[in-house]
Amino acid sequence: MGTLKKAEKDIHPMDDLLRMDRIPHIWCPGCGIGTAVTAFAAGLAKAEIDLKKTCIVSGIGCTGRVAGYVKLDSFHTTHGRGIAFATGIQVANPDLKVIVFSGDGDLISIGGNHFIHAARRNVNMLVICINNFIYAMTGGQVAPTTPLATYATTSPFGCVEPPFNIPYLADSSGAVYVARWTALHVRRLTNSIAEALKKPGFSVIEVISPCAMYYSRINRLGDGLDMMKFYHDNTEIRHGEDTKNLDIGFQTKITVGKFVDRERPTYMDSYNKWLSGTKKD
Amino acid sequence: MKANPRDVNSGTYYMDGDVAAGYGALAAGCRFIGGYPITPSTEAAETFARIAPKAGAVFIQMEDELGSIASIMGASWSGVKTMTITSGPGYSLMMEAIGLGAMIEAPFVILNIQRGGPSTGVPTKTGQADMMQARWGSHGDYEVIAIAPDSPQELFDYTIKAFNLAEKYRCPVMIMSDECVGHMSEKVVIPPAEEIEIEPRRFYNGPKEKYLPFKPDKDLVPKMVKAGDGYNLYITGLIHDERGYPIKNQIEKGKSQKLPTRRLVDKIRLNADKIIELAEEGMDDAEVVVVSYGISYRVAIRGIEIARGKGIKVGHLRLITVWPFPDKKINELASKVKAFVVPEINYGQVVFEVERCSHGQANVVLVPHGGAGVHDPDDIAEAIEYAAKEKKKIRKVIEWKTRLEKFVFEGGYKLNK
Amino acid sequence: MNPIITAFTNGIKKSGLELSKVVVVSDIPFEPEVIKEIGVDFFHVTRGRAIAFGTGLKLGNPDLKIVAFIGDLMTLGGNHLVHSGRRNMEMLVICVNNFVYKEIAGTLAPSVSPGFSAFSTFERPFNAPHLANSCGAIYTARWTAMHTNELANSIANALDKRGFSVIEVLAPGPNFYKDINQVNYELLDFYYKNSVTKNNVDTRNVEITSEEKIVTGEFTDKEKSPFIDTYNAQLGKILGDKFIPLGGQSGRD
Amino acid sequence: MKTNSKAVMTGTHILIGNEACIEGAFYAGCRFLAAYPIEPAIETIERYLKRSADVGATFIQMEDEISALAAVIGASWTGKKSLTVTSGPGFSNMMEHLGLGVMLETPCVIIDVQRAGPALGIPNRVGQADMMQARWGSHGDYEVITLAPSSPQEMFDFTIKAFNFSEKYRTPVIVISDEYVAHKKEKVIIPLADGIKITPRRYFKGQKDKYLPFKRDKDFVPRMVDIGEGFKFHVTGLTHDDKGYPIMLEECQEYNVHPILWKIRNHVDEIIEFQETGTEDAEIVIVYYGATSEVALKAIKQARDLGIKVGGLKLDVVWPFPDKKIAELAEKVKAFVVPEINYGQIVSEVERCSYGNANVVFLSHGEKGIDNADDLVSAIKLALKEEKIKKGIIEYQNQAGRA
Repeated sequence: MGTLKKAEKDIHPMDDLLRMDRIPHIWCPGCGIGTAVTAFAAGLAKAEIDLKKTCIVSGIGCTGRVAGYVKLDSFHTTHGRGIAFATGIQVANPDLKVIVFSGDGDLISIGGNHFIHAARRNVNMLVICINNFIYAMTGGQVAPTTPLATYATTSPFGCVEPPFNIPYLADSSGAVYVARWTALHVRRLTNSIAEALKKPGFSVIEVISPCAMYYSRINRLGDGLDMMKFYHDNTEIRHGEDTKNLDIGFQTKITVGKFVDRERPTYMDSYNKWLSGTKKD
Repeated sequence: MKANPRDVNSGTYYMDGDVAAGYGALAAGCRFIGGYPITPSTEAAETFARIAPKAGAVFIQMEDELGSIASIMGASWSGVKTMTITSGPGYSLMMEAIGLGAMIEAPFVILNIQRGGPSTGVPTKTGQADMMQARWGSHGDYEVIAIAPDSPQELFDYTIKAFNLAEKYRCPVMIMSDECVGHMSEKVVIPPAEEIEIEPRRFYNGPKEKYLPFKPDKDLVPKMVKAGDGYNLYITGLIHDERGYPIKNQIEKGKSQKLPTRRLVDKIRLNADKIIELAEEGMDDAEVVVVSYGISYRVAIRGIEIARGKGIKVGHLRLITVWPFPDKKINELASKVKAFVVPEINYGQVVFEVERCSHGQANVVLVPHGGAGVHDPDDIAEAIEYAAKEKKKIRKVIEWKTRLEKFVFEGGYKLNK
Repeated sequence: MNPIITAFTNGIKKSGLELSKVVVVSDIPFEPEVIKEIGVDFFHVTRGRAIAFGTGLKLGNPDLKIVAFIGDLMTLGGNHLVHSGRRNMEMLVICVNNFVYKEIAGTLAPSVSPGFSAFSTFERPFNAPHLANSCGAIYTARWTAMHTNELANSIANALDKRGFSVIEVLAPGPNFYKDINQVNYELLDFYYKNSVTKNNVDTRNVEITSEEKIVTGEFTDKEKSPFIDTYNAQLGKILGDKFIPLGGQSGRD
Repeated sequence: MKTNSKAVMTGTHILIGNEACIEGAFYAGCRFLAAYPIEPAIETIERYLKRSADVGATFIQMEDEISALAAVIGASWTGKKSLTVTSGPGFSNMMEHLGLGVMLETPCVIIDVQRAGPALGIPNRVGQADMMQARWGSHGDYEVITLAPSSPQEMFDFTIKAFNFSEKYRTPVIVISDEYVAHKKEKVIIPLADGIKITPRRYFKGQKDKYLPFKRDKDFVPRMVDIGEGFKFHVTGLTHDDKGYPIMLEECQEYNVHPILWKIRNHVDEIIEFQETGTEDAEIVIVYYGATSEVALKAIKQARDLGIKVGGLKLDVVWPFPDKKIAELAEKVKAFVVPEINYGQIVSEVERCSYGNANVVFLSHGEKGIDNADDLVSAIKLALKEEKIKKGIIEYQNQAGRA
């Protein structure tokens, strides 16, 4: 998307979904975030929801910049608090559909508490979590998703902490829709986003994305294309797989698919039920 | 006590300020850093993570800044020297815990590499706008020590000093550096271990059953023990007595009750003269004094040069420790000079303290800068010139209109090209 | 005395640990007399930060045995809980669950407004053992405060293990957070009678709902390398002789 | 008692400060509260919940105070007037988002019911030690408006004022109350629904594609829109231009942050409010706010009975600080006496603004109980005795002395 000429820009099919006046974007060559944003834009179009009533919230980080490129009411907030911010929007105006689009460090590390609590409450929002196994914006620090023994600048002798299995965490906290794709699975990711957008409740889509600048460079895994090839050869689609079997190690096989799709009353459902109860008293 | 040779990577280096701070922490005997990545401070954490394991020290990247600071306080009470590394937004998250640190008198150091604020602001560029936050950011009354280094060498030296002060006064010590100093590469000389003076922890040596965790010595600082040594400690963040037991609620009618928290502020206020470190230059016949700290100090040097070239007698006072504030020194100077000029990379913070301490005897001129850059020395020079000429006593901080401000708001600057 | 503290005291005694090496970190104030009587070190820290504080204590001195009491039902401190579970930081977390669950308690429930309980009454509470288990805790259990013996045994078992252990204790009290001695015994008895012990069941099935009995028991009990061991092994592997392991005497001043 | 709407309970009530505060919020049109319960602010949440179904207001109990303020800022952008309540420890946790509120220029109100600190302090004991934190607690440069009520009636009035200020200047506004005022039970008069002017949100009314979220009016305040109206705007906590797009340059930093300060600094005269008692002929002026107001009035009366000419200056709006007023008084009076339930916060501002023209006597009030005026009267006597102007604050200490 970075080098579109003016004439091409005018006819770009995502013109009305992306802020073309902000292009070129900040992401490095080989990064998967742009692909995920494209899939998101396509998913938005496919879901045929009222875009006026849709807004997007991001935290801080490379993925945190997504909100700035999507042409919806968009908020770029503080580190880790995207979900909390979105909760406020959703509860104050339940007609809105909120998407939280952020990275693993933002959502799972500093924002971990809001993640599990929003899942527990089942607040109506879609969380798209780009997982690149590292803090990229600050220069390649270890993340809670960094696989064991993997190198990062703050784990110069190999990561010593087991990584989070994000689908399992989301599932056990109470999310109603959990899926995982890689930046390679664009079509399936698009479909998944379109599906999750229509689902009431707390939905989580994890997108495994290459970070050619830090994760691949520090661990000598080649460039973005090499990572895409790796995803091609080492991913397995297993819908409905038990979320506890979805751990990712260093360059191990990655299981992708839609794992959880269930019904639970959303926060606003329970709230309104409780409210009508108190009114009777 | 001297530093442990194992901790000191002696030699002459060309390194940036953040890295120097990492080396300084280890040399000071730091054994634990709990941190969380934030631009522009990460290099300090990365350095420590790289050099610590060879010295038996540990770096852990916590889940957030709230966790980082809570963990270093725990480590501090387990008997080791500790530090955390952050920048503005992370610093704001640490505010509650800084109060806890003051209350349980855990010695620890916070390295704050300031950036442009407020909120996310300009992450990759400099600022000096957390200065008042360092002093007032947590709820309740407490006092802290804050140091503002101006070069990578000082980030090494004053990191060690910060640890020493923390151990001596058992209070949170802040190193209020900024992105410019943190990312500035210069020569850094790490001296041999025997030349580095280290303040050991004030451990209690008496009989176990007689130990009172908050019974102060003469200088109002109590002695410490390690958790797990059988002292049956009771340490709480509630207001507590000498035993550490919480004080019960309301004051009984008619009875006088002094809260023990008074000591937390007194131990710094009454020892302020021992803590404060200043540097001054050209003060003898000065008409105008420039008060500066951190990176602004180095920019001000050039500004003063220009002003002196025009024949103005300018003195330069550098605040190495910004908190506790040198009230007496400013007051004393105020009676001698015409005006103070305070360049800082914010829209007025420490300048209000200078105004307060000058007691209306001298004018106070602020040369502001919003951050994401440093002053134009010409602005400082012009402000000095103005201050030297102004005969009226002006009853407020005079905010100097900088070239940047004129350019942005009057010069037809276009943001959206 | 509060039954949880009784159970805790008994549990520590049963575990045979050296008491001076046990450090309790809590965000609920304990009575100083109780701590003196048990004979451990005690830290009362800001709300929700007990686990993070304990992490620092443990890494500062790996010989310590850390017990963290969290009284806010993982609200403020939820993040520290999940991440310490992931790291398998060696400590025992006793999670005191004081929520007032109207549906279960039926007529017995005090008419407490939602603001008082840890969660608004209409919100679904966490399935704490399952959350802990999914984050990597090696030991999870749930008891009511009335299960004094079982709780004591459970605490002893957990203290015996090296890794992140979580025990949820159901102890209804309107504002437990404020004062550990505020216990509603009537409600406690109701909880006790409405519970059923099922050891080793899948933690997915132990959610507290209004329809079914509360499942108590020891649910998870597995072995996993604790953080300090993983740390020492990994850095030892890469750095060899240059590495000074954590917990080795040489590494400490 | 008559009520003309469910939100506005017009009439005379006996309420505690915390309850009055919520009534004020409803009166001002607040319909969203996100909070985490904390002593001594709990009654606010209870009151809100009790009335929320009738008023049609939303409440969410968040997992911590960090998320509470984040949610409030989010909710404010949906067009609802939003509020959060807390006390010292929670207020400290909110510091980062106070900065976000400033940067996004989001109207919202924070109620801080101060308790004794630092750290956990004493949860249900009065304190006034968050005063400087309210002004300086977040990183970076910003200005806040802070109101300090001294009675339940003022809790009601000032909360409304706070909402009005926040809408007028598009900024977070803090109502800094304390345990004493929050739990004091007194008569509160609630006027008719149209009795107090409510400032509406400054909405943008132009064409949708012309909307710039940070394009400032003449008074430096930009206009707002709601989420979900199709404006497709972007806002960020990064330094940004009129469009809300980040630009990492010092010119933009100047362009963005300086006007945020100007919108308060250039309107201080419209914002600042204070009440004077007998300052016309006063030799000594007590500067007070919040919980110490009652005892200050008592001391003024006692001292006047002794023949000392004492006046009082009650700060209704503490931030921005009334620099000019203090400087003006300093030239007339001999000394200021500042009683505060802390170890010296606002007193240093009084010192700053007196420019060496008057002595400043500080009293750390409360050792003999909050309503005991003895120490304050003694402090007044001390101030009267001092002939020369001292360099620095004079602290009055009773016999107990320093710890």
